[in-house]
Amino acid sequence: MLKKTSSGLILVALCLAVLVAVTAAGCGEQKVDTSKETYKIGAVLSLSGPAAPLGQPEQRALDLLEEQLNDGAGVDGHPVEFIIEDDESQPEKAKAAITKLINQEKVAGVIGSSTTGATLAMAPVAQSSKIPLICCAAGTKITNPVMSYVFRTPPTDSMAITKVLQYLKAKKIGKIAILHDSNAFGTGGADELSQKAGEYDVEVVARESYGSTDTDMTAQLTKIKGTPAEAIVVWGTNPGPASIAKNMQQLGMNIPYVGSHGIANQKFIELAGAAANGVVFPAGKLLVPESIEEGSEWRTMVDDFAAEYKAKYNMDIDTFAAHGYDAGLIMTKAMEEAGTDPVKLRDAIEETTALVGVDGEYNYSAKDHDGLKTSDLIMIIIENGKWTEEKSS
Amino acid sequence: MAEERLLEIDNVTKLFGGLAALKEVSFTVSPGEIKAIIGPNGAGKTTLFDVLTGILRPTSGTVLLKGQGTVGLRPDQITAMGMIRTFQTIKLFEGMTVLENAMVGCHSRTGSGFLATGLRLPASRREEARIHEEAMGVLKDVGLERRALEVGTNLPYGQQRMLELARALASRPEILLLDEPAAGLNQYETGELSALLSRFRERGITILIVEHDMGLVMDISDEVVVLDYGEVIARGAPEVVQNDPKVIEAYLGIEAD
Amino acid sequence: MSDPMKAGKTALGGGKEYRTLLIFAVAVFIVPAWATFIPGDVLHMDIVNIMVFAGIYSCVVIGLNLLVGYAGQISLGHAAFFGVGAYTTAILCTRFSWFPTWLGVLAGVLLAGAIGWLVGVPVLRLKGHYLAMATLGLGEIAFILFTQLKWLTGGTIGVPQGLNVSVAEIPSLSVFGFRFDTDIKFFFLAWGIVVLLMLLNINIIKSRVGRGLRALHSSEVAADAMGVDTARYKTRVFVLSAMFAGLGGALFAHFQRYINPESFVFSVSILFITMVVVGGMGNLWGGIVGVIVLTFLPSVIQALPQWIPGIPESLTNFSNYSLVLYGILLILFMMFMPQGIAAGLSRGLAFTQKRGRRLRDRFEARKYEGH
Amino acid sequence: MEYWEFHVGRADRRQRALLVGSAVFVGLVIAATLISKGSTGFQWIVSGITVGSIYALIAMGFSVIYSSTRVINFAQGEFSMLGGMLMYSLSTRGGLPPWLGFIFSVLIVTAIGAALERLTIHPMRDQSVITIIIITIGIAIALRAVAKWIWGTDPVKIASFSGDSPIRFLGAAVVPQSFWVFGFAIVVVILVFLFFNRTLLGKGMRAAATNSDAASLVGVSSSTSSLIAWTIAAAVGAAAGIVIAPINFAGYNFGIMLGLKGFTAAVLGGLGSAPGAVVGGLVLGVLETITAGVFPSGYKDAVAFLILILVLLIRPQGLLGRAEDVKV
Repeated sequence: MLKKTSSGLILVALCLAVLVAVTAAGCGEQKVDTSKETYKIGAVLSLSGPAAPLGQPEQRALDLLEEQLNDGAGVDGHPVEFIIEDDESQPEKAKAAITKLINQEKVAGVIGSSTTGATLAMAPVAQSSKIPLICCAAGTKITNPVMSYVFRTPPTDSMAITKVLQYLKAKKIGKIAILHDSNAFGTGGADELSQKAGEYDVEVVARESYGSTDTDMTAQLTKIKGTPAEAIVVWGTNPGPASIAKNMQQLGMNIPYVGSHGIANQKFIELAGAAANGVVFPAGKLLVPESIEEGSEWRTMVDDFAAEYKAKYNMDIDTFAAHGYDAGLIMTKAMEEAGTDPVKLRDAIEETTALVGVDGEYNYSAKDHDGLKTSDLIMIIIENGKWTEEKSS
Repeated sequence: MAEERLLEIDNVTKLFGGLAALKEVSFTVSPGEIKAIIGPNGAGKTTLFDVLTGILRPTSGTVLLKGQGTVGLRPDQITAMGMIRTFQTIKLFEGMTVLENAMVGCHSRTGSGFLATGLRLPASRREEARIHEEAMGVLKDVGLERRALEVGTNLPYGQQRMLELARALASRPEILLLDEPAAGLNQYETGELSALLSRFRERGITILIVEHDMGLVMDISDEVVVLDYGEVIARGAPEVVQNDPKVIEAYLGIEAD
Repeated sequence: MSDPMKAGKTALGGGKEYRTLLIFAVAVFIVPAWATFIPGDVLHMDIVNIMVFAGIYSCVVIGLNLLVGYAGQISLGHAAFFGVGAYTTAILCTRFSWFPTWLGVLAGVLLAGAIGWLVGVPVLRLKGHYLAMATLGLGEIAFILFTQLKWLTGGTIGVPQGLNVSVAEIPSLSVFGFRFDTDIKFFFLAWGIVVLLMLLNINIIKSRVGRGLRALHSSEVAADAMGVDTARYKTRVFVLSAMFAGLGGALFAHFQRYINPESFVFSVSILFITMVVVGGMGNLWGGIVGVIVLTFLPSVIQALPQWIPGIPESLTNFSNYSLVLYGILLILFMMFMPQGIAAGLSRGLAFTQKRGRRLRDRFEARKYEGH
Repeated sequence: MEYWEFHVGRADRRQRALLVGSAVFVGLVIAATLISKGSTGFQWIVSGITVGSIYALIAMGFSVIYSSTRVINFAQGEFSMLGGMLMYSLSTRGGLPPWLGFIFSVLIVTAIGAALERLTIHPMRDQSVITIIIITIGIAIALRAVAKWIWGTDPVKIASFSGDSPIRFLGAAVVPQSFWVFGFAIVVVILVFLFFNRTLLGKGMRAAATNSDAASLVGVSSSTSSLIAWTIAAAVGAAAGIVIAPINFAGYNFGIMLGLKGFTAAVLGGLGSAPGAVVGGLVLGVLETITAGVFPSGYKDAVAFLILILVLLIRPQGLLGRAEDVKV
């Protein structure tokens, strides 16, 4: 019994250590104090769980924006606060979080969530509570059909798919095999690819899937090898696509590898190593800033954001940080016009035009809650472990 | 008594791997009799009980209870036919009171299911009351009625044995299989047990008993069957068997081991 | 104790348990009242909303406790039945907009039970870890089917967006025209059902069937020998627990109003079984206690930093550390209350009430022994 | 409490016939695959063996702890995860030579495993197995969270031991790391098997699981036995994590999948049997790749689990598991 008590005490001590570490880590930050009422904006992001790699940069971007605004003029002179909740990558947690933000924190608008599933769970709440929601998820279903209170910042999966199909058509590739993650992102992408392929004279000759945690896709690849596919389109997020690149190298498959925007990160290059070379994927221009016209407002925006993000976190920006930043930007810009009345705020968001964010230029309308266009995307090719724009598209 | 047979065991063989735990065992038990099975450790006595009660399936041979074959039936079906057993190592139900243990014994004669008990239908409530009454009755028989609400496994050892007996009795068996009921009992308790078994016989319950306590065996049994290495090596009245050279050898052989 | 005949009868009727249930019911239904008195930013959580989830999970866990705690059979795949209940009513009520929601719930319960029977009959022949493995496999298969049968379940996108239906949400549950469309209404519905399930549970446990199950748990061989048809009992209790899980799932669908396969993954099955064990296996109240503790624990941990005076507001993001604490607390619960929190609580209560004096005496005695 | 009581085996002729039958069936499936699909089918089997070796290594850890304590350690996958991540920090990032990184990573995880046993499992040795299993779930959650805290959420890569250029034979291609994994699995199974069947300590530990009196006769208390088992399991797990990381990558949440597949392989092969762990792992791996090749790949795990359940129904103690006769 004594033994148990002492081990228990050690564990309790560990708990306390964790708490103290947390407290210590948080010290030394101060907030600007102004006499004006603070504008509260809610955010539901996937800070833990499988979608954490999406939610965390989004959170960092929002923190950065909050700091920038409060160090400057705020929103119309008001200090601003992003109240960020973690949905643990689960739809039910996301729904509970947005309910809480609306009912208890009385936020004027909400940003989030990071994944399509969580956003689909939140959207009806926002709609019925008449609180504008700007999400950072790319699933086509979110804004199709348009719900009046639901907006988004990232280029949609549809845009990425269109971009890929345009690229294939330009390259005169007529037969493709699809290999996709069996999760929502992969399945949704594969469905839409197969649906739209015909419009671009592309035929899907094979469609295979793999589990998000699978380590070996040679079985699917050998199946594809036996088909007349001229290119393989891989729709998934790390680490699956990296395993596929390696497996293709192993099997000596030389057909072009076209990825999704899910591999638009350095991690893919790191994981796939040499096998990453030659892989082509659609992504926002911000990843290759040189692709944006020098001196343009957009280019400045991207360069500044990248610099400040680097200064604050010592990290490079990625697309998710951009989505989060833009969502915050659109929301606060609209607040400058409309204040905190949710209905007016919604109208202001819908009227947003020519707002330059990191992802591109946002133009919302009653029919279009996506904001961006397919032309805001480019195809990127990995050469010697570096991204360059694949111009031939 | 006429050639009436309650239990007929015919040529029962049980192989474990290549080893024969029972070899062509045959004998019968008549209604009202107390029959003892003795034999050295590992002679196959408990295996025989397992076969009789449906826990093990014999490799070959038949068992007839009241003229009906029991091989292939489930243990609970055999219990419902009127044959119930106790265990060599006491198997009281953990966390249950003395009374609840005895109540489980009534299981084979009652029938309320999930729906009836879950909704507390009148029939189920009546049945519960009856079970309660009967369980208290058998506890009284073995002298445990005052301890009805204690947890069964907390009783002293001797009383746990009695409770096992009461639990079996609650099923109103025609034939009771007792696996070393006197093991671990002191002399006084063994005496009580002996008296109890005689009372059971007066009520018309047939008893098949595996026992090491020779005093008890000689005291109560009408006939003795001796098993050794899975085979019946002798049978007959207690006094006769006691002096059978084969039996003495079997026991001595073990001791010399 | 003076008259066991009489005392026996009251214990049998489960008088004590029914009294506790009554107190419990009253306590639960005034939760929303006191929850409104606690300002949201202090607890940093929406108590009523969390309680609704706790109620829904309780349905599953009460049934699972019957299976695991009383009958001694493990299941690592109950998220599957939870999912079957949820999908059944979700699909029926979105595909056919005229379909009465209460009938959808009923269909979910029955289908979960039917599937429980179909898989239970063969699988329950297995024991221990092998049964655990088989049920785990069934859970995984169910999850894959939820994901892959796109025409039926809407695939990974879920219901209703993944289906070609006109409704934007799973309709809220309505019974005789009364719609349970707010958290608070649903709270009363869910916990009302929990109270009814507990009543059913107590009735079963305190009866012939309950004794059979407990006997089976203690020793299958002895239960068999006493005339308990163990195979049938195992199947029946498995079916019952599947139906409870299906009911929970159906409620989940109508509360959440959007479902996708992620809510029915392997880790959810593990969460259910953890709730049973942390609360107290084979303890009547264990299931509910486990659910409440483990549903609130993450939120409480999240809120912890705010209770530390002077902590900067920027530290509301606690997600990394919170899971470390969650894991350690789970270990501590099991170490100091291995019989479950419910048993630990009742023992603690009895300890302070009755045995305080005895403990003091014993302590005194030990002091003298030491000399 | 006989909560996790093991199967009362009645391995009679019928079951043995079924076992032979299923072995023949597996053989036929493999043969049919080879004949109908030729080199493609051969590639599936070769890939399956690689994947299966990974599962087998994890299964070994389950087996070691199970055979000496009857506990299923749900944190087993996390040991491998930690091994891989530490290797990344020490060698890939920290610049230690790989062999040194390997040794240090294994040592650290082994120490963690031993410490966890003393801290959380040892004090609970008299409690029911399910209680301890829930504790291992708690350990898994905490380890995962700590790993996420330290290393973040992105998966990382560890360089292959001997390059990435594939080796081709009979129309199939294999990466060199596969040989490392397979070879390592074989070495580990032999060592574990010898330990448990040829050394006094190992035999005593096995005995400690079923009968602590018998075990103490050979001088092994169930307490020491549990400590040694956890130490070995942590070491095997960590080493496995490092060897498989070049194929598998490593990431804070990879332990979940590894644990799940490893547990499945261990049960399939027969809990507590080291050769069973390897057979179970290989069968599961080959099954997965063949089903991924033959069926729509989305259903491959479902088919694999279905076959697993069928195997268990025919042979409830796993392929190589010994039916343990519980005396009535």
